[in-house]
Amino acid sequence: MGHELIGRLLGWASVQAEGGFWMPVQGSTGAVVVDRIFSLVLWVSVFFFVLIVSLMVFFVVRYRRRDARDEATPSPRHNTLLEVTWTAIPIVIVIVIFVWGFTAFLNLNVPPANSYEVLVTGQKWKWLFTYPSGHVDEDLHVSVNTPVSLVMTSEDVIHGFYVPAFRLKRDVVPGRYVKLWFRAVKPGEYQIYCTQYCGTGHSDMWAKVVVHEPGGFERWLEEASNFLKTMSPAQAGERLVRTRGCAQCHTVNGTAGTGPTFLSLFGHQVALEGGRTAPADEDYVRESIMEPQAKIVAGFQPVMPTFKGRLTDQEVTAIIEYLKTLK
Amino acid sequence: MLAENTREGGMTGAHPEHLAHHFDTAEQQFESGKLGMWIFLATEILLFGGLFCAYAVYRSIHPEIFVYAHRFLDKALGAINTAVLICSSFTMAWAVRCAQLGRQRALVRLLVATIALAACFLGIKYIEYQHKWKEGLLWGKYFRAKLEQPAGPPTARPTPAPTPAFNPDERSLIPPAAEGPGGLAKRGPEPLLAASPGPPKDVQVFFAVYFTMTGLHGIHVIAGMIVLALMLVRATKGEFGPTYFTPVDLAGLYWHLVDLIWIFLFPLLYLIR
Amino acid sequence: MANIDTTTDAGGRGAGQNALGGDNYLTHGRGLKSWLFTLDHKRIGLMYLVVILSSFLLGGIFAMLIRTKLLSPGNSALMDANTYNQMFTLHGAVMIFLFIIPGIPAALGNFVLPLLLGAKDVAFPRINLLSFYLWVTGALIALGSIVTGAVDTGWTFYTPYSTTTNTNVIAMVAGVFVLGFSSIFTGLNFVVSIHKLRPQGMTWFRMPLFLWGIYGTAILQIMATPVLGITLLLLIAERALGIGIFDPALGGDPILFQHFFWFYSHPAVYIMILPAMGIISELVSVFSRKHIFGYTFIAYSSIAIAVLSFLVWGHHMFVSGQSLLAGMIFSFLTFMVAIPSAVKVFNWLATMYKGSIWLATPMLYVLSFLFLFGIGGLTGLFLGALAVNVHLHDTYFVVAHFHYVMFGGTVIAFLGGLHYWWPKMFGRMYNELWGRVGALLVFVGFNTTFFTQFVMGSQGAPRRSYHYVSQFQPYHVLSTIGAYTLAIGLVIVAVNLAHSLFRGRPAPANPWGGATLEWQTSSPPPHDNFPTTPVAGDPYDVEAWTYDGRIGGFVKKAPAGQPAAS
Amino acid sequence: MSEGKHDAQRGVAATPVGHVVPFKVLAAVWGTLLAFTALTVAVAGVDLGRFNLEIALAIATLKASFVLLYFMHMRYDRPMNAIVFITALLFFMLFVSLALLDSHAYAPDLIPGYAPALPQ
Ligand code: HEA
Ligand code: HEA
Ligand code: HEC
Ligand code: CUA
Ligand SMILES: [Cu+2]
Repeated sequence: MGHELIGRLLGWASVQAEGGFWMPVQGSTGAVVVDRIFSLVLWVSVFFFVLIVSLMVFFVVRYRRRDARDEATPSPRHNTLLEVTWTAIPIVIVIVIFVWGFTAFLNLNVPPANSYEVLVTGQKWKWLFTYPSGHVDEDLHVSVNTPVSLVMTSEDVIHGFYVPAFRLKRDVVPGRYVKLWFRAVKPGEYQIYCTQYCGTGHSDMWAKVVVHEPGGFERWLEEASNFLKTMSPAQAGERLVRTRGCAQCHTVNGTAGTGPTFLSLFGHQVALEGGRTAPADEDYVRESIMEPQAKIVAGFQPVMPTFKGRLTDQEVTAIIEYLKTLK
Repeated sequence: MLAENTREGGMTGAHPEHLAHHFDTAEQQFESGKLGMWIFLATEILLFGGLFCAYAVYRSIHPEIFVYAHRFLDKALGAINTAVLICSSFTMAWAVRCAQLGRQRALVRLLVATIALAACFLGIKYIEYQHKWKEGLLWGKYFRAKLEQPAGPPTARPTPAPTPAFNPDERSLIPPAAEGPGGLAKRGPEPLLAASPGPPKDVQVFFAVYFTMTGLHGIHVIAGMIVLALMLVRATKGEFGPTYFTPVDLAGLYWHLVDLIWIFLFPLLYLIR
Repeated sequence: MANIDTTTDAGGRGAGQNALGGDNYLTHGRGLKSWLFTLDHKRIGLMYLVVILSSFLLGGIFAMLIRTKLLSPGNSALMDANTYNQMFTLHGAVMIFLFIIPGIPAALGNFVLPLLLGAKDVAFPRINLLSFYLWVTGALIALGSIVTGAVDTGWTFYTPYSTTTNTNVIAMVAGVFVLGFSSIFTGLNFVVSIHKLRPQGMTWFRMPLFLWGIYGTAILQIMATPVLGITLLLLIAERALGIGIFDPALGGDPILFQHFFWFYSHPAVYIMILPAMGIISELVSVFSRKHIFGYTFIAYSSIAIAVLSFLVWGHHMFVSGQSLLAGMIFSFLTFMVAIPSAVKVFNWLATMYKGSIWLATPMLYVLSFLFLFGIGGLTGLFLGALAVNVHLHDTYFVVAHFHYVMFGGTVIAFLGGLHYWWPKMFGRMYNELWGRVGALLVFVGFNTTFFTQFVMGSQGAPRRSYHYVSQFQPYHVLSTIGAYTLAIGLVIVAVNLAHSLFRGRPAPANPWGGATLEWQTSSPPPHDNFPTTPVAGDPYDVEAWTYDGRIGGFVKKAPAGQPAAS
Repeated sequence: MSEGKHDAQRGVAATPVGHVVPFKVLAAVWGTLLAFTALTVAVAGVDLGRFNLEIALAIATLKASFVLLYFMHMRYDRPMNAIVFITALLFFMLFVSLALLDSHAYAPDLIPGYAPALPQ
């Protein structure tokens, strides 16, 4: 029992797949490599730490001053050979750690040529994953044992994409594409965090990596891409609002963001810039999405981008259906 | 044993009046002052160093912006200003010499000359700034210039243009949904200097760098003028002489540094090709 | 227990050159004005001590609030997410900029540096006072942000978040800018003092190692702080004027901001640790009654740390989008900068070998330091290894690492130094028993608080998180219990020290047997520090002093040189 | 930095300190600096291929050294002052070169013309 605890403490467990005292589950090929280096450093550290502390305790016990007048036993004030030795040995050790850490890091950064590419977008405070088919999702779905490379960028401030089980982390910087890859080894769900502090919702910026069995991913993608057909229009609309960035500016809880709230918008009169009003019917909403600058809501900046060519007719209809449900 | 200690005299002996109680000799005090000042100058170098670093980074990544934008600066005024500062440095060095030699009247006059030249520098700088202001050649957010070719309002964030200035496919607020990322990860480096006609993008970066560098330098000129004015007041009271001129000397060092920085700013900002 | 009992009144009042009743720097002038306008380094040091410990208390209160919130993973009635974000930002900023960076140099350094030099004052007393008031101004401006919209950027102020958040970043940043100048002037003053005020017997390699530590620190303060200054100015310009140098939306580069920031802030962590290492070097020799082992190596390693620390800032940016090449260079250099620290640790150990080890409170802090800094430093190796850093960056592992080095290293050494020089500063001995109890509680509480965070961090708990997955709750609860223990320990320390001011036994001139010059003047020292110019000998010739039971302190052995300190 | 008032009885003071630079030297330096300024403006007009920046910087450095050595007395001063100054330059160069190296390496990943209309 005690034996096992010590083992876990020292990180033997950390190279096991279920996750140990130190490290979580190993979900990717990279995790195995990282954990090995971690264990090496852990061992080096434990060795030196134990050495130092036991010497310290030994000296304290052995050379404890018993009387105020006690003197030290004469011993040399320096010893160049000794000092050079204990400078040189750590140098060698740290160079080994460095080389190993660096080569592993290189591998973590250079994706294999045949990897499956997903675009990751960070925004306050959610992750969006765009698949090559054009489908946008809030979770990252991948296939087991397939190299996946992520091309990441941010809409606003810096975020940090982190999957502990994959030992994978990278800051997502606005104005820049950042690349990263991994190969998941075990089907299952894994937590994604945001690690670069980004404001109020930073600690809620969670998502999941869903690693599918072989074949499962393709089925999922097929089905998910067809959500317009499989979901009710209102549900699909809700999903579009979440995933296509509308929620970045529009809330559904009545508070105004960059744009007006969607709550009880549909069917009401909207006060426009310049004193006019307009009824919020199907045509108005459609126009607001396709030609946002045509009618500007009073009190707001004309900053909404057009979605012409980026939302299909069907999608807009779904959004409208969704807006109707927000009373 | 006591004799070993050179500071012993200072501890007991009578102190000359302008020698602080914790120094032993005027030499020691003078050298401490100088060393202190040089260390301060070192911090100034690193303070400006940050800006020079920003300059170097943006210039080497976006040479086209710098080549394009520097033409809006007035080379002649810049050159005149360089000459003005060099002259003020000369009068300052001369003033220190006069202080060392105890030439009171010359010292006062030279300090006045230095301050006058500094004012002249600021005057010219003001004219330059005013031009930029009128033409909207300002930094980041306030950049409003009309460049030769209507490249669209340059990235104006405060009042976004009616039609978004950016091409939605190139840079959108939502992921480009219709198409996948299309091999972005394997994309090779693009040529930095796009040979597209017309003004390059992000011209305001140059003006951000220009205004921060010259602005910080300008603040230093003003600070220098204040210091020199203090020296002038003390000089008119006849406080300085061969045995006590450290303040003038130190003020001089500071003033020369201000000149030194301008010597680099001038070619870096005005003389780009 | 060793029978060197300083807790009893061994020598009676006034014994062994206690100057409490007579003329000393505390009584030299009276009234508030004599303090506020003083040019005396000792008084300035004391004023610093008061404001710096107050900042520590303030930062500690923020920390306790953080820890209390973290007891539960979800929303908390104590504070909402925004308040939490402001809380850790203020905690970090107060602890770093107000407390720990000025900490040892400005408070203890100011007090003892001229004494160690046998000088009357620092080179520029007025600049010293100026630097104190700059600190006060900067602190007021920075703390002013609490009422005008407390900052929520984290102490690192990363752009573009810091340029777009709606809290009062300008106030905090302007305050830190002013504090930076305070730090620069302190460093400038100390460098000049060390260069120009050394007594003749004191060559560079006969300088007490604390001075080497301070000197290395001063180099960092002088060369790195201005870069922070310009960074903060640009940040202010960014927010106030929209300059756009760091804002990607205006063509700027947010990664460049990180380079700017860490070019200062990495050396800053050595600004914190170098003086602490200096203190440890002093204490370990005195309380082992042995000459320090390998003086030259320790001295050079301070300078090596100072210089190398400029070359490793990029290790905070391994996953921030820095290039691979830069990552490689910075990782390599990071490992190199660990070497001088290792050298020091081994030399301190060797100093204890065959010594006569006195387990007085300061020595307990030394042992504590070796233990905690060992862990803190060694975990730095995990972070420096590129592939492992990817996993650990911005998790609680990093939080634990830097608390182990900053609290376990610097604060512990600060407390050790404070106890060590306390008798010299105030002429009173604190209660030894309570001193030890405090040290022990701090040690236990600290480890409970932060060791759990290593585990949590390597399990993948991200830092700066208001919400966390409930899997981590046990760790957080344990950590919070530790934090309360730690707080109790620190309160005991503070009460014990405060109590000694009124009830403490009068301190002898040299209660510990130190051989450096400050022990050769009365406790507390007179206004001019030394009645006669002291002679600078070997600062670690502790064997030349012997305990005198009559005065409860140490006196110079008669034949060794001078007659017993008069 | 220096304490106290000027002392009327100079006799008490120690020997004068510091080095007095001859006027001729000062004037010569002044002339040289002006000449170099003219030169650098003139050279900027000529296309020297990719060496324009280098040449402009070389001239500026030369000018700066004159100011340092003579106007700022570095030539006659304690070497320590020069060491301080040079150290500062070295750290500055280190900062610039590592920042440059890194920003160059990641420059290809930048998204050209990125300019979102961020919410204010
Ligand atoms: C007092 C402050 C202090 C000190 C001294 C150190 C010391 C070290 N630090 Fe730490 N560090 C911080 C304060 C400090 N650090 C802070 C505040 C942060 C985070 C800031 C933030 O993000 O908010 C940080 C973050 C940080 C990171 C970035 C983590 C991340 O965000 O991803 C890294 C990475 O390399 C690192 C490494 C090191 C190393 C290698 C040392 C070395 O110098 C340690 C050297 C010491 C030893 C090695 C131990 C003693 C020696 C032995 C016991 C002998 C055996 C030795 C060997 C075999 C080598 N630190
Ligand atoms: C010197 C630096 C320092 C010190 C000492 C501390 C001390 C403590 N810190 Fe902190 N901490 C930081 C610097 C420091 N910290 C920094 C830089 C961050 C990062 C911020 C960021 O992310 O931006 C951080 C972040 C941080 C976090 C992470 C928050 C998050 O990421 O979400 C936590 C959480 O537990 C924490 C806890 C604590 C605790 C419990 C203490 C305790 O040790 C505190 C105990 C102290 C007291 C209780 C005060 C008692 C004082 C007195 C009684 C008077 C003193 C007088 C005498 C002793 C004589 N700190
Ligand atoms: C950059 C922010 C932004 C994004 C992204 C955005 N909008 Fe808007 N939207 C606005 C603003 C600002 C207004 C108000 C000004 C106007 O009418 O143009 C607005 C107005 C509207 C209106 C009219 C609302 C009313 O109260 O009359 C509708 C409907 C609308 N948006 C739908 C959408 C949908 C659907 C999406 C996503 C597919 C979307 N918006 C994405 C900013 C945005
Ligand atoms: Cu997104 Cu933190
Ligand atoms: Cu660091």
